[in-house]
Amino acid sequence: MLSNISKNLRTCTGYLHKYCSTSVAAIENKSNAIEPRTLAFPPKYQDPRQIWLESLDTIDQRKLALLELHPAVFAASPRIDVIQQNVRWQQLYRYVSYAHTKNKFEVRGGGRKPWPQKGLGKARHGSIRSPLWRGGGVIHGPRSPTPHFYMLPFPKRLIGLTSMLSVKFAQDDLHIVDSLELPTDEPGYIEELVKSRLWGPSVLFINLEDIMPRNITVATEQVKHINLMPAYGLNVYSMLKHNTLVLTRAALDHIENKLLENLHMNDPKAVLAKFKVDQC
Amino acid sequence: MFRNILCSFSRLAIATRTPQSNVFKNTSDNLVKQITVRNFSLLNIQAPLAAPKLLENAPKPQPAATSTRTVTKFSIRKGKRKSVKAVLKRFYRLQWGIWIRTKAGRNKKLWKKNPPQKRRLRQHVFCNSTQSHMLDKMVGPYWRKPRYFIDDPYQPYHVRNEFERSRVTPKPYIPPEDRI
Amino acid sequence: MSNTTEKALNLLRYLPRVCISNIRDNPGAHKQARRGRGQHGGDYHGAGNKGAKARQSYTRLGYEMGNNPFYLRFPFEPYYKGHHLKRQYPPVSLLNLQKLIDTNRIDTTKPIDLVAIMNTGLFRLYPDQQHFGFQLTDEGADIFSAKINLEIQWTSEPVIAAIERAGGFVTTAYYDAQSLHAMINTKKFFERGIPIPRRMMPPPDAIEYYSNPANRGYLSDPEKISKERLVLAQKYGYTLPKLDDQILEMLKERKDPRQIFYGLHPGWVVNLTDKVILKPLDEELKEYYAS
Amino acid sequence: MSLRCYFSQLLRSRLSAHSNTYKNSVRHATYKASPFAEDIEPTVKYEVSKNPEEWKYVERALPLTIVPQPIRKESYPSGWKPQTEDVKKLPYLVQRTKNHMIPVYLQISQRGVRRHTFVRKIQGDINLLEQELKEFLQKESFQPIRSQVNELTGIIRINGDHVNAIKYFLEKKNL
Repeated sequence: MLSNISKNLRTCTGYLHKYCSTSVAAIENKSNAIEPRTLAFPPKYQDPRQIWLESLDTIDQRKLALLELHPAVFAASPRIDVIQQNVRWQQLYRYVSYAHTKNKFEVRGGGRKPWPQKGLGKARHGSIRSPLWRGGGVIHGPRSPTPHFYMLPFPKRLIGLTSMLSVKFAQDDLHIVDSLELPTDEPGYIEELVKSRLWGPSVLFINLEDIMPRNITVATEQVKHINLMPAYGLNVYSMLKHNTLVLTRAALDHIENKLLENLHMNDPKAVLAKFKVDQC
Repeated sequence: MFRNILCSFSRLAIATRTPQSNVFKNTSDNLVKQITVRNFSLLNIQAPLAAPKLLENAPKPQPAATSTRTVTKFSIRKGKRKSVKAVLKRFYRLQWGIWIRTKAGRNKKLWKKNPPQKRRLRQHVFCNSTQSHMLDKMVGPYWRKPRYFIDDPYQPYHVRNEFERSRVTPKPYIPPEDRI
Repeated sequence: MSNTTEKALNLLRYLPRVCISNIRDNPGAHKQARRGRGQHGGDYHGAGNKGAKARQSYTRLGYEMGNNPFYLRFPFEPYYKGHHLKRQYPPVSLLNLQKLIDTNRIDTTKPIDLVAIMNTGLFRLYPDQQHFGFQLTDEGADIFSAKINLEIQWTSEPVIAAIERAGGFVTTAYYDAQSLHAMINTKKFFERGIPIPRRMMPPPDAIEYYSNPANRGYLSDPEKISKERLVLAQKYGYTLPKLDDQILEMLKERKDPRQIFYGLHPGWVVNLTDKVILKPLDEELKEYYAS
Repeated sequence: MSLRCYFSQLLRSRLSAHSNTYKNSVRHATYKASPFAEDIEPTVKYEVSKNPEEWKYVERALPLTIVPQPIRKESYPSGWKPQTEDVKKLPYLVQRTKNHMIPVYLQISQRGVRRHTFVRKIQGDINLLEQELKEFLQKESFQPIRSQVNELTGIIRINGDHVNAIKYFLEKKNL
C-alpha cells in the first residue's frame, strides 16, 4: 500500500514538473518540414486533441512538431469496465485448466458392497468409493482439460482499444516519436532517455513493421521492462501493463486509420458473426 | 449384415412395449418399406427368394418404431432439442407470435349442425397467448423464422401493427400541426 | 456545459495511473456460478422442500394430466405443405430503396442489381434456405422519385409503375442458388479463385413469369416491353418522362441471361492480388460458357 | 471438375487476404506471408488480360469497406434528413450512427409487455437533453414520463414507445 502511494506521489509531481518544463522548451524550427496530420472522418462535435511529435535522437526531450489526434480514438469516453472486460478476455481465452478429479467410477476399487445391506447395524453402503466416503469419488469435480476460450464481441474489443488509447493520452502516458532510430545500441542510453523524460519505468514502443531498427532492438534486449511491439500486436493488456506507450508516427497513422475504418465499417456481418472455432 | 441384425433387434425390443391396438396398422406400411429397403440396400444382397409358401412365412405382425409426439429435450445423436411434428401438422405460426388452428369437429356430423355453426367450424381461429407460447417452446427456431413466399395467402396476417400488444415497429407520430 | 467524456478525461489527469490492479467491471456484471455445496449453501441446496421442484419431476411440456392435450386435439391441416420447396424472396420496399439512394449507399449513376443491394451490407440473403433474391414491395411507391436502372428478382405491377413514372427502368431476373452465392459476397467469391459460374435458366414454373413483358422479364422481347410501358402509363395515368441522353446510356445496360456480373463473362477468373482477369482459351470451355 | 481445381491451385499461391487502402503492415512471421512451397504449372491454356475497362466492372462488383458519406442534395424524398454541419456550439448532440441514421431505438421485452425507447450516442449535456425530452413527451402522454440517464455510456432510456416522437423532436431542433 505504502509503495503504491509513494509511486503515485512521484507521478503527480512528475506532472507538475512537466508542465513548467513544456512552456520553457524551445520548439525545433524543423517543424515546418513535417507536414501536419489530416484527420480522416473529420470530427463534428469534439475538437481534435494535440500532441508533441518528439525524437529519440537526444536524451532530453526535443519537440519537432505539433500533431492532431482524432477525438473518436484518443478522446473517446474512457470505459474502464470495457477495458477490464478486454483484460479478462485476454487472460481467459488462452487459459486451459488441467485440473482433474476422479468420479466414483474412476477411483480404484469400490466395486464390491462393503458389508451386507442389513444386519450389522451399520449404515448401508454400496461402494467404499462413493462421494460420502473419504477417498471416494468427487461429484461435478473439475475435468481436465477445461478450455476457458471465448471471444469478446468485436465492438467491445474496439471500444477497449479506443478507451485505452484515450486513457493513456489523458494521463500523459502517450508519446509520439518520428522513428525508433537510436544513435547508439547500449541499454544505458535508452534508460537514461526514459528517466530524463519522466516516462514511466516500463515503456512500450510500437512500430509499424515487425522488423525494428537494430540499435533499439539490441538496446532493449536486456532491459525487461522496455519492450518493442509491431502495430498489429497492439492490445489492451500490454498497454495497461506498461506505464508509457510510445508510438512511431507511421504506427499512429496506421492504428488511427484502422480503428476509424472499423468504427465506420460498411459490412460488419463477417465480424459480428459468431466466432467459428473450426473456421471452415 | 450388421445393419440387418440391428433393425431386427430394434424391432424385437419395440414389439414388447407398444400396445396391441395400432400394431397392425403400423406394420403394414412399415413392413413394405422395410422389405424394399432391405432388397435394394447395397449391404446385403440376398439370393432371390424360393417360391413363397403363403402360410408359413406370412409377415409376422411387428410394430415399427413409433413416432413420438412429445418434446425431446436432448436427442441421442446430437443432444439437441427436437421440434414436435404433431404441432406442425395442426397449427400455423404468424410472424407476430400467435398460432392459428382449425376448429375440432368441422367435418363431423354436419347433418345435424345449423349453418351458422358450420360456418364457425370452417373458420381458422387464434390460439391464446399461453397456448402460443407453449407451441413456440415445442417447435425449433427454424419454424419461427419469417418466410417470404410469393402470393402467400397468410402474408397480410403476419404483421398486426393495429394493436399495441402485437405491434413490432415503433408507433407512428403525427406532429401537432398535422393533426386535424 | 457538462460533457461526460470531457469530465471523465479531466478527472483521469489527477487520478493515479490506470493499471491492471486498479480497474474493475461494473458491479453485478459477473454472477457467481457456484452451486450451494455447504456452509449455508447446503441443506436443500436451494431446491426447496419436496415436491416436483426438489425432485425435478415436472410434467412434460404439453401434457395435461391425461386429458386430451391441446396440441393433439385438432385435426391435421396442411399449413406447411411444400414450405421447403416454394421459392422465397426477402422484401425490399421502395421506401428502403429511396432511403439508400438519399444516403448515397447506392450509386444511381450505375445500374442497380442484387450485387449493389448486398454491397450496402444492410440486407441478408440465404440461398441455401430457398431465398432466390429480393422482391420489391410497394411501400413508399408514391414518394419514389429516382431515375434508376433496377434489376430485381420479383415485383408487382404497381411497383413497376412507380419506378417507370419516376423515369427509371426495372427488369426481373432469375438467379440460381450457385450464382447467388457468388453475388452475395463478391470479395469472398473472387478470392476463391474459381471461374465465374454460368447463370442457369429459370425452372419451368418460373420461365413463364420471366418471359412475360408485363413483368419486365429478362427473357421477354424488348419491343413488347416498351409497348407494355405505354400500356402501364395509360393504366396508372402518368406520362412516361423524356429520358435525357447522358443517363440513357446507363438505363439501357442489361445483362446477358448467362451473365452474373455486369461486364464480366462467365468462365473468367478474377485475380484480386494481381488485378488481372484470366480468360479461358480452350474451345470446349468457350463453347460451354457461351451456350 | 478439373476446371475448378487447376484454376484454384494456380491462384491460391498469389492471393492474399485483401488489398488495403493505406500502407499495409507486413507480417513476416506468419504462414500467409511465407512463400509457397513450389509453383504448379497449369495444364489448361488461358490468357491474362489487364484491360482497365474490365477491371472497372470488377471494382463495381466489389463492396466498399467504409460507409460512404451522404452528398448534399436539395430534396430528400424518403423523409431522411442529413445532420446540420455546425453542431459545435450546441449544448448536446445526438451523433448519427455510421449509417447516418438517428440512434433512437425501441426495445420490446417481457414478451411484448415492456416497451422502452433508447436514445444512444449522446454527447454533451445529457441531463439537459433528458429534461427537454420529458417536457416534450409529457405534453402528449397522460402518464408521467419515466426515464433513466446512463451518463457513462451516453444513453437515455424512456418508458414507453416514443421513437418517432423523439426523432421528430430531434429533427425539429435540426440535430
